[in-house]
Amino acid sequence: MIAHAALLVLAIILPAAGVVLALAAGGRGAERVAMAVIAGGAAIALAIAGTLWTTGAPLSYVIGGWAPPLGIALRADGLSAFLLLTSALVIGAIGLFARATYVQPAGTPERRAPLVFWIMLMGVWTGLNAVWLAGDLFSLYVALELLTFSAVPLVSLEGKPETLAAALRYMLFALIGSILYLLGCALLYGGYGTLDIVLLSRLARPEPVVFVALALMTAGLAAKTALFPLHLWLPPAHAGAPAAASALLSALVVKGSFILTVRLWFDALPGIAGGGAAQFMAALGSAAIIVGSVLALRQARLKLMIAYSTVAQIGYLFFLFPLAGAAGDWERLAWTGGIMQLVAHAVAKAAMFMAAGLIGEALGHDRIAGFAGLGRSLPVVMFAFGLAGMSLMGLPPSGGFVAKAMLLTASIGEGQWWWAVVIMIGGLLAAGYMFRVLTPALAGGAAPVILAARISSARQAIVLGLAICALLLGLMPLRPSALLEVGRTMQAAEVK
Amino acid sequence: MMLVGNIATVVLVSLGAVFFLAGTVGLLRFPDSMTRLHALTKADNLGLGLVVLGLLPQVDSVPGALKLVAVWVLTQLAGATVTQLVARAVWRGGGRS
Amino acid sequence: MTPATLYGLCSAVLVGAGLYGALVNPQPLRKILALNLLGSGTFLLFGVIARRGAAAGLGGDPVPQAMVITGIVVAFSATALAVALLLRVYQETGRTTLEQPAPKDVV
Amino acid sequence: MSLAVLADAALVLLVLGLALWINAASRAFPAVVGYVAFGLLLALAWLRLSAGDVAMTEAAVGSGVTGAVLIAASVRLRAAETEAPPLAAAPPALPLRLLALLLSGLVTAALAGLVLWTTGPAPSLADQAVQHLPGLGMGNAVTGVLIAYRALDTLLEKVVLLLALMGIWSLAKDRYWGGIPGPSRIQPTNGALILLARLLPPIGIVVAVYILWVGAAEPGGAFQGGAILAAMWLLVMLAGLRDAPAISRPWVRLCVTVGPAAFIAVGLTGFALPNGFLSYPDSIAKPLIIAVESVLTLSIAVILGLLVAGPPEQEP
Repeated sequence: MIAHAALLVLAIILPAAGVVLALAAGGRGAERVAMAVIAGGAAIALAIAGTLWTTGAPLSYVIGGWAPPLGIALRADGLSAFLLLTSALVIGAIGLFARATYVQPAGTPERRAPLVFWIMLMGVWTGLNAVWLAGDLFSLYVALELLTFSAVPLVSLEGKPETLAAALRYMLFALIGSILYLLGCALLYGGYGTLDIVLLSRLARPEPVVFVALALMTAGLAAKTALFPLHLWLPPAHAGAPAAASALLSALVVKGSFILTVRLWFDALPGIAGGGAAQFMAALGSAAIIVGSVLALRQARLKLMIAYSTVAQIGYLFFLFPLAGAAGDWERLAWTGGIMQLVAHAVAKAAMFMAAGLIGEALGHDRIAGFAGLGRSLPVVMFAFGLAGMSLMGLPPSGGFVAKAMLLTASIGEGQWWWAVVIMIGGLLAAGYMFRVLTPALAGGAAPVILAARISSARQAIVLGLAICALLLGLMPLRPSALLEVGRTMQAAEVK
Repeated sequence: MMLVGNIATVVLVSLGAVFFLAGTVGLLRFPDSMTRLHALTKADNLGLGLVVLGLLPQVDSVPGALKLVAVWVLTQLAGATVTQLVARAVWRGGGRS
Repeated sequence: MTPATLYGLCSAVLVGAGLYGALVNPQPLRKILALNLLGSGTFLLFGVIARRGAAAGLGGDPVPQAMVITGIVVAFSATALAVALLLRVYQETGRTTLEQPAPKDVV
Repeated sequence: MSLAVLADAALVLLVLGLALWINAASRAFPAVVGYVAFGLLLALAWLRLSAGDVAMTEAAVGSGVTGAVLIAASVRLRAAETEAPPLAAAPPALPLRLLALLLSGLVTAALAGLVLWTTGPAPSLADQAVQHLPGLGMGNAVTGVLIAYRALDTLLEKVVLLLALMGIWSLAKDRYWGGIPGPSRIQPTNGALILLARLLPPIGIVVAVYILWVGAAEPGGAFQGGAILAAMWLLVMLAGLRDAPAISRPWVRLCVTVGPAAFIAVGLTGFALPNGFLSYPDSIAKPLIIAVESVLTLSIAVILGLLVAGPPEQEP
């Protein structure tokens, strides 16, 4: 078992070593290192998920033999396994997709953008895997900072004035967020003398220090997750980044701080926040769905539309707080549904941003008004875009459908029907903004658009492949996932 | 011996404090940058020097004493340079503060 | 009042002042300064907690102290990156505001 | 009220007054200078809280190197300060300011309440931290936490530093990539500064090595030592004796990565030991840790210096 647990270390250290090596090697070396890390990282994620699947037990690894509270433990439960697999899949696809853009031709002086992109890609992955696996709230703070420091340069990678301003605004939001989170860490350490998640869950009692800490940390993480009304930084940042980076930011980076919120509410401080707080979170999520979707409907540019759609789709995740729990059939269904929404959105949104990138390259612009007849010129890309859109709308059979159906069923089953109403309105609005793009593009009569550039079929295939993955997630049965339940011990006891 | 050391400490450190006080008053009250710099450097040079000298009897090891003296020397070095820089900037700016 | 409590109150006020400055001050450089105040207040709270946890012959619990050292370094890196971004924004646009250009692209 | 409490109260008042002034000052440059002084006063506060390691880090990094970055920025942005909106930003409307005031007031009140509420001794890991120190050959518990008990955080923080450096470099214009950071500083400057830049570095290097070495037993360590080395380097650059190196130089890449790489390598060899990743063999724990810290100090110094120097602004 020790050998398997060591995989948790490697999942974090491999991309971290990639960052160091790529910087040392420079030039063409960076891409080679990144490709090796992508291959290795995927294997590690599969091995960890496989181990959890076969043994049905969570993994943990104590760093340096120093057991918590003095030391740090890494832990992988079913949720970590889902997230490791999702990030490996999405980062793999983005990496392959980006090879055409971030080329370092042989024998030429080192170029800026490729080196930065490949290093930041691995930086994001280090941060994500650390968020998925770290069992200590302060290590999670460092992990969050890894995400911020690698995400911000990706936003401003092209160096255009508006993206530089967007990156600065993102940075300031993220900094306030992480300091508030750190403030909560200080309070919790002062209260209980540990920041280990498992130990905290045993020690924490509903008392003022915990309430204040949880409120500060949740607020800080919400700013990083771009939860309404702290979403203002997201659309310009995600829309301004180059396509591969947008995909990474929208699909995965915002999920890091969200999962940390989940770890706080469900794992570290279970049962501390009352029902009212959970309803409040979901209410903000609902507002995000409505406001984000309406703004997405009004955008003239495709990438901004997709970015606003991210604001909306993040909103669904916050239904986890009132609906999911360790005990009860509906609660378990909502848990699977919420996490499936995260996974499905990650895969679909990455595909969608990459499709938008290809459309932008082919047309030389991404104004939706100029899309008439695009379906004939770029059939594969538009097909992939449509498939990914199905997931956002929640049409069957897609990952988004499964997720939203589970959340909807759970909310009715738990007698919180009002969230079901929001989920349905959100689906309709998503259909609205998707069809605004698809209808002109697929209109029969229009003549094919003249393309400014040719798009390689390999890149189209990557986007299509990812979109198909989003669809295949829809084949998942509509019941709580066994893998996701691994490690949720309290609930296992409840069931028996 | 102890007593002599303690008395020396009290006297020297108090004297140093007086110089610091005078320097601070000068910094606040003097009319222009040059005279203010003059006041500050007095606090640095003499004030800190006296404080360090006064603390020496209280140190029980030679390395400890050397560290104290090093503090004074380094402050002198940095203070003199910074004063030079500020004075030059003021000079270039036409003598205004 | 023990010194630890005194510095604890100090950290509370620093956090409030930093938060207010970061939210209200329109100049990005001043926002960055205010964030550093906010950070300093947070670190000081760790220090107070460490002081209250003095044991085993140590003046304070070394674990939160070590966390502060890590935190100061991260805060410095953040300041350096944010400042570099700000300078580049100024270089490109001659502006030091975070306002987006008016959204002309809305239908 | 004892004399010590009086001194503490005076220090706290000074710190708070300075903080409020930094927020309120009408111009950036004096506010930044105030922040440097604030950092030094805070270092005193850290000493009063019996945290010598933190005090050194705060003085060197929190006040010193951060101050260098902020002062340089405020000088370059000085022209922008006289601009009116829309070139400069306007303050938010009064209701928003009041909301912000309410929010920050609430946070302060909550924190102050908690500080006053919990007066007893806090839970502490000091005992455990001290108990295992002899096995590491260490005397300084903070170094023990940073390099052993919570070594993973320290390692990831090194990656954060590298990413920050890469992020700053990424802000270079494409034609300057691989070039020299910052505007050229080599020019006939002040004789006094040049003298200082020639006199101080040898002393600084000795002090840095001492602080790194003593960090095993007393306050000090890789970060504090690295920050001092970086300061010496910055002084030399500031005096115009040397420009920052072009970022494409192989030795630059080597210096910034060798520390993190060595740390990761030593961590991985831990897999061969019973306690696994990032554990140190009992017999050679201390020399191994000192070796890792020495290499880290070099990398930290170069990274800090380059973070201050900024993105390349001259062609390679």
